[in-house]
Amino acid sequence: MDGVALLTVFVLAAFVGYEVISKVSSTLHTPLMSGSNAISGIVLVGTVIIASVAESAVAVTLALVAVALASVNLVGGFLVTDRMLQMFRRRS
Amino acid sequence: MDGVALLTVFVLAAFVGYEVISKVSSTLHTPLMSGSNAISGIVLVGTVIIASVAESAVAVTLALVAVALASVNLVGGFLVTDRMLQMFRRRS
Amino acid sequence: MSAVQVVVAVPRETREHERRVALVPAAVGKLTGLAGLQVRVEPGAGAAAGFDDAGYAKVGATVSGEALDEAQLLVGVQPPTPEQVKRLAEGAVTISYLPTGAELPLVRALRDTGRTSFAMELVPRISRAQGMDALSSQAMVAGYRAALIAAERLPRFFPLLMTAAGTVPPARVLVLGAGVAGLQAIATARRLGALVSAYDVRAAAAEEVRSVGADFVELDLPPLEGTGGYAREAGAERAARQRELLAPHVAAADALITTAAVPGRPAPLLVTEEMVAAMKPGSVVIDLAAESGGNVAGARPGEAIDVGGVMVWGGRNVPSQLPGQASALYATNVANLVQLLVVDGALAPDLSDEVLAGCCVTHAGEVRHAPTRELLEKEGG
Amino acid sequence: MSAVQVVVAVPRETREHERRVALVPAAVGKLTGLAGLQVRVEPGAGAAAGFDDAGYAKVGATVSGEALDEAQLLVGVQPPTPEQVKRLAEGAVTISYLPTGAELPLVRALRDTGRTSFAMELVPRISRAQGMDALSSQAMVAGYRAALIAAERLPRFFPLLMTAAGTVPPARVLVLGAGVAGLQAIATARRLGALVSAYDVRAAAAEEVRSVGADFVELDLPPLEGTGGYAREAGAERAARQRELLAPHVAAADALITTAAVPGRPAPLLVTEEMVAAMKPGSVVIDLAAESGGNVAGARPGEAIDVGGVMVWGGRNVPSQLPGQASALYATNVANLVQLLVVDGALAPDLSDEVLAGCCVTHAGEVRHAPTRELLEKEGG
Amino acid sequence: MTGDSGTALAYLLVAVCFIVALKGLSSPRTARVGNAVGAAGAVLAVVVILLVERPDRLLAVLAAMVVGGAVGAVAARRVVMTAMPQMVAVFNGVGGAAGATIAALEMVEGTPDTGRLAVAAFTVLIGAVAFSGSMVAFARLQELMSGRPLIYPGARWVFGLALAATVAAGVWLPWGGPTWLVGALVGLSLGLGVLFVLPVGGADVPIVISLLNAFSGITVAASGYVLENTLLIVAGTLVGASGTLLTRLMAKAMGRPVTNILFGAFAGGSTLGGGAETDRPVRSASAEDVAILLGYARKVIMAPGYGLAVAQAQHALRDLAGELERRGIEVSYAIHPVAGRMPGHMNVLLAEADVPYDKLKEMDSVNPEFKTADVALVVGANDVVNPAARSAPGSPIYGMPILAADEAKSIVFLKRSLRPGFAGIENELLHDPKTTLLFGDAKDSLGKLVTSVKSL
Amino acid sequence: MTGDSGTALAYLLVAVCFIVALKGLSSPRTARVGNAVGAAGAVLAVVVILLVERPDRLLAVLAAMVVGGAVGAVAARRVVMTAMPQMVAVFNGVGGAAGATIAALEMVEGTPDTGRLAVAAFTVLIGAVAFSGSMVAFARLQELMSGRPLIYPGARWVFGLALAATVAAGVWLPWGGPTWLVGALVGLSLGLGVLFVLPVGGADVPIVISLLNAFSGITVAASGYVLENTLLIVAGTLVGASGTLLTRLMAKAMGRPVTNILFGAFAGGSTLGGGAETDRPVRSASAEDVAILLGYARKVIMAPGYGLAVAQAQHALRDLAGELERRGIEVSYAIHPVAGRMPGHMNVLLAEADVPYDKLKEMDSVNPEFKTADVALVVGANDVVNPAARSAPGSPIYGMPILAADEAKSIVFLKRSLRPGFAGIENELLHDPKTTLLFGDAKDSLGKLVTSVKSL
Ligand SMILES: NC(=O)c1ccc[n+]([C@@H]2O[C@H](COP(=O)([O-])OP(=O)(O)OC[C@H]3O[C@@H](n4cnc5c(N)ncnc54)[C@H](OP(=O)(O)O)[C@@H]3O)[C@@H](O)[C@H]2O)c1
Ligand SMILES: NC(=O)c1ccc[n+]([C@@H]2O[C@H](COP(=O)([O-])OP(=O)(O)OC[C@H]3O[C@@H](n4cnc5c(N)ncnc54)[C@H](OP(=O)(O)O)[C@@H]3O)[C@@H](O)[C@H]2O)c1
Ligand SMILES: NC(=O)c1ccc[n+]([C@@H]2O[C@H](COP(=O)([O-])OP(=O)(O)OC[C@H]3O[C@@H](n4cnc5c(N)ncnc54)[C@H](O)[C@@H]3O)[C@@H](O)[C@H]2O)c1
Ligand SMILES: NC(=O)c1ccc[n+]([C@@H]2O[C@H](COP(=O)([O-])OP(=O)(O)OC[C@H]3O[C@@H](n4cnc5c(N)ncnc54)[C@H](O)[C@@H]3O)[C@@H](O)[C@H]2O)c1
Repeated sequence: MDGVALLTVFVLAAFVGYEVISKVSSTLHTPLMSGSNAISGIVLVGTVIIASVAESAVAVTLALVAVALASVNLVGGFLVTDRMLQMFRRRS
Repeated sequence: MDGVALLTVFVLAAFVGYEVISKVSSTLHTPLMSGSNAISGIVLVGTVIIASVAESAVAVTLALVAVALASVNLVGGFLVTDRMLQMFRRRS
Repeated sequence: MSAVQVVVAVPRETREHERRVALVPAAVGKLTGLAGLQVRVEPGAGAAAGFDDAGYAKVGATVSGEALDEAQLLVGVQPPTPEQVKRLAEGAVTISYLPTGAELPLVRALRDTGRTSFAMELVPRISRAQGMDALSSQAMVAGYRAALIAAERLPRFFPLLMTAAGTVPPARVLVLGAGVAGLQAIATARRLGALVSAYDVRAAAAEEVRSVGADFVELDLPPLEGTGGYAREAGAERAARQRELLAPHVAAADALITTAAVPGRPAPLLVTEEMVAAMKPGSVVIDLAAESGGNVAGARPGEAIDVGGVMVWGGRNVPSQLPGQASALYATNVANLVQLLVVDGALAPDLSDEVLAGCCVTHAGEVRHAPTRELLEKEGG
Repeated sequence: MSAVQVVVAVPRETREHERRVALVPAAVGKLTGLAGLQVRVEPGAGAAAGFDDAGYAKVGATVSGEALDEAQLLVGVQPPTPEQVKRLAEGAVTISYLPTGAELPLVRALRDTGRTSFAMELVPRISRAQGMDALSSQAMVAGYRAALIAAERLPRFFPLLMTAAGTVPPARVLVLGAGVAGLQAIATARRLGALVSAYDVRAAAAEEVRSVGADFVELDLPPLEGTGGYAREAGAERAARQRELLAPHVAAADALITTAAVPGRPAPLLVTEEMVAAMKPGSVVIDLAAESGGNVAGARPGEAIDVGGVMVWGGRNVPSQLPGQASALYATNVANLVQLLVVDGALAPDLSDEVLAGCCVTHAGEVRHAPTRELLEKEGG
Repeated sequence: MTGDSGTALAYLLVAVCFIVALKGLSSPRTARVGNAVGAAGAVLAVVVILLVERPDRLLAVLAAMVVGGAVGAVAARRVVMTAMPQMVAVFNGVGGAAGATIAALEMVEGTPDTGRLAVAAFTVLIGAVAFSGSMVAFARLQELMSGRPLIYPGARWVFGLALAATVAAGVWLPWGGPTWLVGALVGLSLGLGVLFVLPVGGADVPIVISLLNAFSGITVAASGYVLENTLLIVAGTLVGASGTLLTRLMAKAMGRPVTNILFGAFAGGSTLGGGAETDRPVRSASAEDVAILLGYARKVIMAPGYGLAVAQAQHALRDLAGELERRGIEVSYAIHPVAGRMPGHMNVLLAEADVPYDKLKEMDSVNPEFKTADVALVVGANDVVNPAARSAPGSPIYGMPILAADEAKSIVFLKRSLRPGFAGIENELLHDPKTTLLFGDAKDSLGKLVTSVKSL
Repeated sequence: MTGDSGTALAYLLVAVCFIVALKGLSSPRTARVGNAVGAAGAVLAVVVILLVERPDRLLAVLAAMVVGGAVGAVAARRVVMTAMPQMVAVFNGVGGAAGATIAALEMVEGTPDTGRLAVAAFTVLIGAVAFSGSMVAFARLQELMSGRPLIYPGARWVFGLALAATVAAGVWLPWGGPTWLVGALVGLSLGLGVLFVLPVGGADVPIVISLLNAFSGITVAASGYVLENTLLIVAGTLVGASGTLLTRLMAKAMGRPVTNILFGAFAGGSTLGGGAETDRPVRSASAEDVAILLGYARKVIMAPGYGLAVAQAQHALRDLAGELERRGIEVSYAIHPVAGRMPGHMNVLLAEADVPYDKLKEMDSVNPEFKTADVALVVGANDVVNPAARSAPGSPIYGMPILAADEAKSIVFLKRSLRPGFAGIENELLHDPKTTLLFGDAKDSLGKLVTSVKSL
């Protein structure tokens, strides 16, 4: 993929992110922050790739640590967001 | 650019289009239709490219017709939209 | 003023308790200006309503003791006397209230002298005739007064008030008969903060009652729809059943206002003496129908009597309690009717017009109003 | 009933025009229940207010002609007579209205017999004492009545009504003095649909007037703030200027309601005879301050007089017009005060309490209320 | 020809302009600016393509552009307001044609791979349908052709066959189909577009235009794929996505599913005979539409009637008036003397809602004002604005003076149905072309209007 | 390693899931479902990377994932509600660290070109800042460290120097800097993060976390660029864009510009000494916040006072109650006997607004109800809910019975300022941790609340 294509993806994704979030009530700020934080846990995919291609032992170790860290972020992020959102459950 | 990248661009652009238009009042439907129609006049860029690379005389002629048609769309579209929108002008 | 101008005469009302006048200066001005009529007013005609002779003179009326003599059009509130009728010009027209059942001698006189007479209470209740509808305009006055008198006479607050010295509960007001007067009474009582409920026999009444914000008392009785938007008289059995069903509502009320009527019939008896007796001491009953027989047993027109601690106030010419504004409203009704009668400056009633046909009692030596004609025939002419 | 129970006596009010009673059965129940007192009521004490003796008996009061004899606590509406005071027990306490300026002999009697007396009108106007604030509760009654009487006496509609028979313009109501009674009068007149404006000298009044939806008449005069939330008396010059500035507002009003007062002083004269004369014939003036000197020149308490076509109605014991509910409110005020006096079933007024200190007139042979003491001293004890 | 990265960046900027333009168009407040941004983007694109890319045959291209642009500009300036929809259809059609031409030429002259050929075939198909469909839509709106849906026996078979043939040609082409097939594909697709639009009912044509608009957007995106041009992809996709959504929104506003509108006529000709629905047409609208009408007015006169009382909507009406006044709009209440069911009924209600007396206008004083009012908002009233009082001798209201609501620039009725009022007679004003109906209980409708006006 | 197009499509699907998740999170109604969709996307991504891509060292990777996942899950389950913000900070920090690690390893071991190296350096910088900054934020929220901004003489010089050094390292690296520079860059960046967060005031830390969240999003996007992985680019950009906007929104909700929050402390230590503002802290909120509080309550008790009358907001109050009731919420009005300025003041007002009498509750009957109320909405009242009446002998209201609004689960005051009421005494309840203030004229505030509740 050439640079401009990646930039295009970047710009469009930025628009989507902006559009989707604008006009959110401030009471949802915390769950939203936590939810978007969980999404950034997808860096896990990158860490796995790196762990797979790493050469030196140090690099492998570091990469595996990164895998673990990203997993913390991904799993913990979604779970903690879900817990926060239970507060907003609507009675029937 | 590979296919998936183009697809990604496509998906993201679709999201942006959808997000931006959702919840529009029906009184704006006509100007919105006309405005988005004007945007599709950008096909002009494509017609110019084709006109530039066309080989046979028929192809060149057709391409030039396409250039003219696309120009009609682009110029007319934006102008007609603007006229419609004058109805919504806010007095000061 | 040319010689051919139609002369309109406004008498000073002579009936007891009548404080209104048929034309107020503003209406006089409208007639002389728009319809080009000449207006003559008896001295002191507007005095009781707060309009002095000078005011009439200022808008171009002639104030004169001979106002009625040879006038082509007499406009009054109450029906004229046969003597007054005689003073009018040949073929003259009269406009006034004209309760024909109670005024048969007058009707005879009108017929026999060839007068054309219109009864304000017979103006059809259709939308286009509303400007001439004195029943509505005067019922509005009566309904407002009824609620106000109830509030003033009741030794309690109307509104709910929660205070440091305790909570004052709102008064409960029950209105029976939700026609024009009843609705106005409801609205006025509601404004003062009372808890108002109402009952009426017409099918449309429930929605109308709710449209002024009160509760409708559902009695589970079939509606009694008459003609022309009016109610029909109830049979004895249904009337008794209605009273029975209303009894607990009456007993719970602090103030009761009744306005029920059926045109051409005595007012229905809605509340018996026992029902009044079952009300709390200190309660107030306002019977606007007292003059026409009374909705409440024992109510006497123009009097406030005590029935076991309950005050029963009988209405008598209630609109005369706001004589100025009631006259102004009535005068507008009359003026609108006059404008319908006058074509190109001349009196030319078009009796094929639904409105005029409806309210014409006598014309050209005939009684045009069928029920009156029948009454007269029954009495032998 | 043990021997040590405090005996509370409720006399039958004997002053003319007084229809209230100091304790209604509900309040008796509250005192006997909560504070464990014994209540004795004179026969017929509540009759004028609609409470019969049986009702008192039912909540445990003793109805007896000797109710006052040896009672430790007398609660009345109007001040007791010196004779009544003598019948009470040694060191007894009295609670009632006690306009000390007008009742110096009584104050002397109370002082000299060692009674402790509390004046309801001296209860401080602070938030925590509102439950005992009879001035407020009775002013609310008076304000409501004032508006209602104005509406009932005015020969016009209060509300605006646009009808087929013409438009009835709304009545203009002007309220002078926007204390408790004035605000209630404003609110009531507004409910009926009148166009209401009001004036008062206190700085907070403008906001308060607007808070009940009326217009405030800005006169561009400095506010007159007294102590305790009350107004101060105006100097002669300012008073005259105020009258001058108010004149056009008064002249434009269909109904004028005045409630201005300054504690311990005669009511300020706000409206002169000329100002009344400049009002339209048929207008109505309600002077709630008529008893204490009158805000309106010529107003006579308890009478409705005609001043050049304007009806001037002077209030006299207006709360007695709704005797039942006025009594209930007053009784709650009294009961709340009694609860403050009774500690562990015994009468033990804590005169260091701001509220009791404020309204105590005599105690232990002394006059505690400074202005009264000064008055007495001026008169030579 | 894939421009260098400067050009690509410029194109990205153009795409961003288009996004901003669409964003702007979604609210009346920002619509004009948005459109201007879009136009600026278009100008930038043209500048880049002409000056930076410097195509061959520059002069010819320039000439074609000038001619086309001039035609577009003149048409856009000249067209009367009421002909806007058909103008949009034409513009849309020519855009689709341009896209189809690109793809056709690329197929014939270019050397694309199978995938790209497939996309090109798709582009031709959809672009040609957009073109011919738009032209039919134009002809019908312009009344060059009957507005009635054209249905003939076996219509659905014909359409089905045409569709099958077109798709077959489209599929065969990339997998080795002969070059003449391109011409066949173009012809078939054009026919398909005609067959597609002919059976649609006249009133539904605007929805079809919106759908064809989405089609031409997709054409552009697809031709962008063929040319590997991201700008075309992004712009086309934007138009395609928003056009699709818009089509759905418009169908929803008419209360019908899209498929019913498009293919209803194929389903046995049932919409053919039924003329009943256009017998006494009324125009109903959503609260949002009415809110825009009100929110962008200068002067609004409210005409309340008995329905206001029935709905007890007096508070809601005052709220709406307050909201409009906050926007600087002049609001007053026209009180007909017999509105409601008792004298002064409206006064009682509006006083309760604390409407200041000076906002209430008597009939005689307000009637001359209607002429200058942008909107007459008739809230639960009927008889008191019924022009039959002026024009229908013999009707029970003939001769009664009425509120001149019909003289306002537009009239909005809030009522629950087309049922008449007290007098029991039909109200012509409901069928006036200037009239819009917002059906529902007055209180609910007013509540919605307040919300919608607030969010303008 | 660039997966085949099946993988790429799967990644695209994951990206769509994330967009849907963010969309859902923007409204309380859809937030939980949205989060679940996001989680599903994440699971799909993991499945694809493990099963389809089959990386080398699968077991080790799996083990690392299980350990990390378990730690995350346990932490997420265990954390108490009030510690959520610091938990988010930690998660955010480790995410940033992971991204920085990827880039660092790619720089050391990969063979990227200059451009990619530059991006990788940027990734390391920003990821490391996100990590160390988040850790400091965590420490402060967890009270492992003082909540006060840490300011020392010359702080801005130190920060400026560190920033310059870091940037220099970042710039040198791609243009031929030695490998050890990578380590230096990591170290410098970590230090920079610490220096960045230390001077921020305790109450502002959540905003910094949000900003660091945006940073880690950008880290992910940049590492996606380094790895040429669109999923990472899209997901990271989404987070970066929404995080940036969120930071601005949060700062706006606090009424302060972002720069002031971040760098206020550098500007001369002015926020250091000023303890006045935390002297009597109150919590104010926007109408949207209060609307959510109300809209998701089961039972709301309104306590109106004199301010309602001053604002003439009775109609607006009734509107709000109606809106809440439409949502099935139980609403009643607690009428204190001395609320307002005349006996029955509230009755007069609420009757005018047509509030049914049976919704008005006397103090004695409503006081036991407050315990079970989710929200006590105090509208322009003050003295009548002032607990000083119970607890402050000598105050002019001591002994007066008051509305037990303080017993409700939360209390909302609508008033214009912190000024006291008639009695002129301070109201402790305004400073209660359960209390939220919505400043402004009661009528305006209620109008906003109606709109906001409607749009929930
Ligand atoms: N003022 C008086 O003293 C008086 C007395 C008696 C009779 N009248 C007569 O009453 C009529 C008054 O005219 P008008 O225009 O006020 O009333 P109208 O002609 O009776 O029309 C009222 C309209 O309101 C609509 N409506 C009813 N409930 C509604 C609701 N909940 N929400 C929305 N709309 C509702 C009805 O249409 P939908 O059913 O389609 O909703 C109806 O068309 C005149 O004919 C007059 O002569 C007046
Ligand atoms: N009921 C009676 O008969 C009577 C008579 C006289 C005195 N009082 C006394 O009045 C008090 C009544 O208590 P309360 O709680 O009702 O009133 P309060 O204690 O006087 O408090 C009213 C509050 O409303 C706020 N406010 C004023 N205008 C506002 C507006 N436009 N929008 C929003 N808020 C506004 C004020 O705060 P901001 O300025 O910050 O906005 C003030 O704190 C008691 O102390 C009582 O004793 C009562
Ligand atoms: N179209 C118009 O322009 C117009 C104008 C005014 C009134 N009206 C209609 O005319 C009708 C009569 O109004 P009105 O006030 O003159 O009526 P009215 O004075 O004849 O009677 C008063 C009310 O008493 C009711 N009533 C009769 N018998 C009753 C009984 N046994 N129990 C309870 N209630 C009983 C009637 O239904 C009526 O509502 C109403 O329907 C009103 O809407 C129409
Ligand atoms: N805190 C409480 O609990 C409480 C309770 C009730 C009343 N109050 C306050 O007590 C105060 C007095 O109320 P009130 O009704 O008993 O007063 P009041 O009866 O003594 O006087 C009535 C009104 O007349 C006004 N007035 C006096 N001189 C005037 C003049 N020359 N012109 C015009 N107006 C004049 C006064 O300002 C007052 O508002 C008010 O401020 C009220 O808010 C407080």
